[in-house]
Amino acid sequence: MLLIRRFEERTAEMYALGKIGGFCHLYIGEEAVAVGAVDALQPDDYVFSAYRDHGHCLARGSDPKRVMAELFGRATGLCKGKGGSMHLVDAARRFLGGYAIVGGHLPLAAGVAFAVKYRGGGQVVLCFFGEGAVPSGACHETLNLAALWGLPVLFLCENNRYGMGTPVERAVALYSDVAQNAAAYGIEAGRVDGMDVVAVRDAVGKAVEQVRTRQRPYFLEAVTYRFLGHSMADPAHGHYRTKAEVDEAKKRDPLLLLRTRMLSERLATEDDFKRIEQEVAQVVREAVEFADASPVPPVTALEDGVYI
Amino acid sequence: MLLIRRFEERTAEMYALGKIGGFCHLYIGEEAVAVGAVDALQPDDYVFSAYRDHGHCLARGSDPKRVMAELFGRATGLCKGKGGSMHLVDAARRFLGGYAIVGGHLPLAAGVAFAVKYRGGGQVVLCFFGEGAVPSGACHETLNLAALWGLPVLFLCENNRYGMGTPVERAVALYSDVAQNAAAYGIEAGRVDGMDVVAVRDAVGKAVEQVRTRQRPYFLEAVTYRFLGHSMADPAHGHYRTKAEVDEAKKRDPLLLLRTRMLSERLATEDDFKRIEQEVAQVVREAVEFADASPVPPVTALEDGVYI
Amino acid sequence: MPTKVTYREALNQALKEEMQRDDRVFLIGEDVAYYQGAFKVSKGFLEEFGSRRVVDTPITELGFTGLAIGAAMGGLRPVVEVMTFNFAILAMDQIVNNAAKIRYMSGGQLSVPIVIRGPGSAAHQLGAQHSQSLEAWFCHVPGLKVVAPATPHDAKGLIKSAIRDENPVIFIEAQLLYPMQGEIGDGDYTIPLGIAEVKRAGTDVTLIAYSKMLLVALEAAEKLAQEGIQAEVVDPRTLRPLDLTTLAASAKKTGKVVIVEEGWPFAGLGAQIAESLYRRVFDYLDGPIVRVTGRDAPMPYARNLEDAAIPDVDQVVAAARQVLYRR
Amino acid sequence: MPTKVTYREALNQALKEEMQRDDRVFLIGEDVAYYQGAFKVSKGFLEEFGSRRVVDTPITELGFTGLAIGAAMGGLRPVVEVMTFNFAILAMDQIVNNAAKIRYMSGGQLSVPIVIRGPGSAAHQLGAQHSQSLEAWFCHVPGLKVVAPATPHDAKGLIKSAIRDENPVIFIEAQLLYPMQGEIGDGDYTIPLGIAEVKRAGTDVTLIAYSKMLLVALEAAEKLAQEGIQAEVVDPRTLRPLDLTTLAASAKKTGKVVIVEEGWPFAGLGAQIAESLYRRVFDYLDGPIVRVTGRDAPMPYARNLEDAAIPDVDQVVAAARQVLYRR
Ligand SMILES: Cc1ncc(C[n+]2csc(CCOP(=O)(O)OP(=O)(O)O)c2C)c(N)n1
Ligand SMILES: Cc1ncc(C[n+]2csc(CCOP(=O)(O)OP(=O)(O)O)c2C)c(N)n1
Ligand SMILES: [Mg+2]
Ligand SMILES: [Mg+2]
Repeated sequence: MLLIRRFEERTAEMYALGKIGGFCHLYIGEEAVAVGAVDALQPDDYVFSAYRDHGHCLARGSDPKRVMAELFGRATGLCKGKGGSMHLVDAARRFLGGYAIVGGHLPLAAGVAFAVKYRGGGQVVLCFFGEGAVPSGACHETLNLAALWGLPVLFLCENNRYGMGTPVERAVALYSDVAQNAAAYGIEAGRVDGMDVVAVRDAVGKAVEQVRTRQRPYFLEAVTYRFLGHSMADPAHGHYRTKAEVDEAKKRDPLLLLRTRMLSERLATEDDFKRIEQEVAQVVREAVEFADASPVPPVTALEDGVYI
Repeated sequence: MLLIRRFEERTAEMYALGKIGGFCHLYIGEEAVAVGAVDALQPDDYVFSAYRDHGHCLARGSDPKRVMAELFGRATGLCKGKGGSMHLVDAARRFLGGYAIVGGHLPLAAGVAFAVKYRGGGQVVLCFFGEGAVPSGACHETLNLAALWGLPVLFLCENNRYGMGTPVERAVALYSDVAQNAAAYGIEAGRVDGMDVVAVRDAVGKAVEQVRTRQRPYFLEAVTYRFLGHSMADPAHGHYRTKAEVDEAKKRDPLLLLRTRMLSERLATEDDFKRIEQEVAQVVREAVEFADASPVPPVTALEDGVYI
Repeated sequence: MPTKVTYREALNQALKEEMQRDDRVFLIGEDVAYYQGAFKVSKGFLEEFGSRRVVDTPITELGFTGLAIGAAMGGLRPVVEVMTFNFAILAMDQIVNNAAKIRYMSGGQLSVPIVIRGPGSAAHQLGAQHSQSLEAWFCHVPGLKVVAPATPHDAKGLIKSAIRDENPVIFIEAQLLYPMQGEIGDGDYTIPLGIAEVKRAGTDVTLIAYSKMLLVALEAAEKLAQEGIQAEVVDPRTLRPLDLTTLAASAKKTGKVVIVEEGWPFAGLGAQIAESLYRRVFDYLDGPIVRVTGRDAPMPYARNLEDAAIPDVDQVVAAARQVLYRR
Repeated sequence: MPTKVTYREALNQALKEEMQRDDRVFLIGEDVAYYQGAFKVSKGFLEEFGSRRVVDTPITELGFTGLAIGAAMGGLRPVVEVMTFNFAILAMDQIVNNAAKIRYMSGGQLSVPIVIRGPGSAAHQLGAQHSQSLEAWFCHVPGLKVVAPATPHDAKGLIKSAIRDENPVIFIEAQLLYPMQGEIGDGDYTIPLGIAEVKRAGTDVTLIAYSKMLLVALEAAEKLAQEGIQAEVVDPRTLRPLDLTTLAASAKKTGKVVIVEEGWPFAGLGAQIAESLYRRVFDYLDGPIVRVTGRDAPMPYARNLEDAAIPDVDQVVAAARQVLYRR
């Protein structure tokens, strides 16, 4: 989590310096969801994410250097600079992306689950998406197919209460219980505190276990909050939410919660945290240096890789 | 109902004679739904249908002559021969169509309801669709919008158990309770025996009343059955259902049910039925004669009316 | 010894052979299993391959097309049957933003070997929402290949290549072609994507046409022959990538070109074919290329209007005369 | 006295004035109300018009676009803001099968006066799924009108005409144009749809460009002027119906044509513009028309690749030289 936090903070700085461009959606505040969830997976399980994907990619173990290089648009990036912030892919880690059309990756995740089942494999597909995707046709068509065909996919809804400037109450008719959307398909559903990384790991662990053994989808809502703006172009609180609300949410910063807990349960000392902080700083520094030193992709490669 | 039945039977004959072309989806067996439902409306309410729309159009009071002329592709048809079987429109009767993309007209119906509400009108929009449309994204996106914004629209799902050759069990995850799909949006829902025209009228009457007064959508499932093939190109029972099943369903023919009931409750005599049968025969005969005698549209008009 | 089969049968054979050859190949779409396909292309498939590999779907084009794209990413080789291409519009986002781009966006890490097939264009009196020729849309998109065979032989050879291709392929058939008969090659042959074919040799004028319109062009060529005009009829077969070499060679030879397409005129594929030829062989052209296209209107239902809206033999003959005798 | 405003402000003014003028006009889309639009085009609208007329939607493009089409059938005049036109792909079925066809299919009984607007084309490094120029798709469809203004003045005058039009209008803006300044006309003026404008008079070569690419073409014309070449720059402004008369007049005069578009080359709109001109003024053209287009690939993220993928001034200058000096 700390790596993601510090990585994202540096990402913001690099964006401000013009080293990173485009839409850039930071994950700060939501780290516990990705970290807790991915921790519950096997290495050969699959992961899908939307466009707020740096955290998921790092949680899955991708090399921070190559992630940062991708954000810089360099040839050494995960996708050779062709994907960018919203389209990180690390196939070796079965992190299959990184998609920028809200709801558009849910069918893909179900499709990989279909392939797993078709081949008789035992893997699970974990699919992250925002609560903004819940009313989309793509989401509902996918839930129905996954339920009908018993596909091993865990739909993990990161409910950070807003889709850009629109609160969930004005987007989802039954906003107080997003999981109702899964009930319409007979899909088992649950909810977890997305600020508590241990709770997330436990809930996802159980859900993944069910998905794997019963070969049925599962829908988990993780209640979380984004501390910054929707993207780098958006102030931390705009017309659509108050500073007070953001400050209130920050009191449950997932890093803070974990730290307090670990200290109180004596799982770690202040010194441990200092050391980790230093290690992470080092990793992030190296990532930026690597990215900055990397070459841009050759312009001659522009049309390469459209087709095989 | 009898008019629709006889009209459709003649339509089948005319199709066999090559007077009518294209896809042609007959409504035989399902008449009680359209007739009962439309009877519960006010003249200034709106009606939408899918491509199996002859029955709804006739139930709404459209001139059988102009309906048949449209099926014949004549200039005197409701749509001047440009719409055809799947796109009947009779704006004067607020019958707004006739759409051939499964699920595609649901947003339109909600939109008219939006306009009604915007203008402060008291009309209701009645939207017919098959159970095949229920899993579609169009349906779910519309249900969510209608619920969120409190739109005066009655979603009337004609569950005839099949979408072409696919039984509802293989299309809708929670097939045994299609209305669950509405529950996910907090939309009130009900179910009615779609073979019983009186039951349909009562159920729709109540639903429409609620929609009108509470300004909230309602979802009604009418359980019905189509006696013929999906379209004229499809045998009455194919690989996907048995003759026995069709025969069984025919025992609850809506015309038969109503007749039995009216006779037993002495609401009508055998003579009444004979008279009605003759009147209807006359109307249908005139419709065919009118259509047959009507001119085809002028070829010069081909590109007319694309734009205003 | 070549056998005569229908276009439908050719597809049926090819799909069956590919499914026998490779367990990763499966068929998914509305009513492909129990109903054997809306146009019976998958007749007998459920019996032979079972419901694991012949998959009926609900009416959710976006959902199941996207799912099939995911299945391709997951190592399978899906063949998606869209009941007609009109319904593929609902899946356009999945096709364009996912299937076509995933390989490129991922820097080559992922690929999407998928075929999306079904009938395009008009049949008889299906009305405006069911009678559309949308190949120009698909052809616009880098990352897709687009194929539109006109004959049973081409259909069989090309669908096999499409299934074996590592890229997403849009494979456009036609309802009115399904019952058409033709000789096909022996056994397990393939026809490479991206290669046009001269379907009739000629010297006086080049007629370019694909899918259903090829038959119209061939008939027009017969008529023209009776007037002593030798039309060369060229079928691109693959629309993207377009075999400009073959098309240009014919245009250069005759100096006179007619392009026939069923779709709407404005920004139709014929505009691109024409523009490509002008760019390549401008100095060899005796005058402007003439396009024969569908009319610029939604498809009307009435049979007489529909007939008038779709290019016919007489229009193609007239167009040929126009390019021949303009000066 | 003409005032200088941004493209964004011109749209804001025009939409506000139209909403003041006609209660049936309302704005609907994602984040148009509280957020004031993803690109702040509807700044101040919620305060002035309230949530009845400025309607935030869930992320359901098919649903709310279809709903707006229905609202238009029901007597309103919706303006739909798509956050970007990339997302309109999800609503394509509603746009093409309903908005464009309902009037025709109903034999004139119904009409759909709707405007669907938002930014098209690439901004900076938004990646493949967010950087697309899809005007060719919309232009292909009879029943739609398509507008793509390049200047604040045109944006204001054309959006007003679009809103007052009885037909569905696709109105394509550009994220990189929003901050651009320009003089606009006084008060409540309109510019009719379907009329091109010569943005710079010249005699030697015709440059045809629209939307963002107009600015590139105008800059190229300046550069060419330094070499003594007088380029005429023509902006169609409305892409469908295309004002071929104005375009052809310029092409006839100069005999040399370059078409600039940001979208993908194959089956792009430029192919149609070229084909139309060849057909109309073939005998006046000194040589083939040259198109400058986006590259034939999904949009790459890296800035240097993106820059290379989009037409720039140097490419347009080079193309002009090519048509001028080829013989
Ligand atoms: C189909 C589609 N419509 C609109 C957008 C623009 N958009 C990008 S992110 C976003 C909000 C998504 O909210 P949510 O799913 O809750 O994810 P979060 O940003 O909160 O992580 C919108 C509207 C998009 N990318 N795709
Ligand atoms: C989006 C879309 N996909 C496929 C079709 C082809 N199709 C026409 S009718 C039909 C079945 C619809 O079933 P249902 O909604 O239950 O209506 P019913 O025919 O039973 O009245 C299908 C698949 C279509 N018209 N639209
Ligand atoms: Mg959110
Ligand atoms: Mg049904």
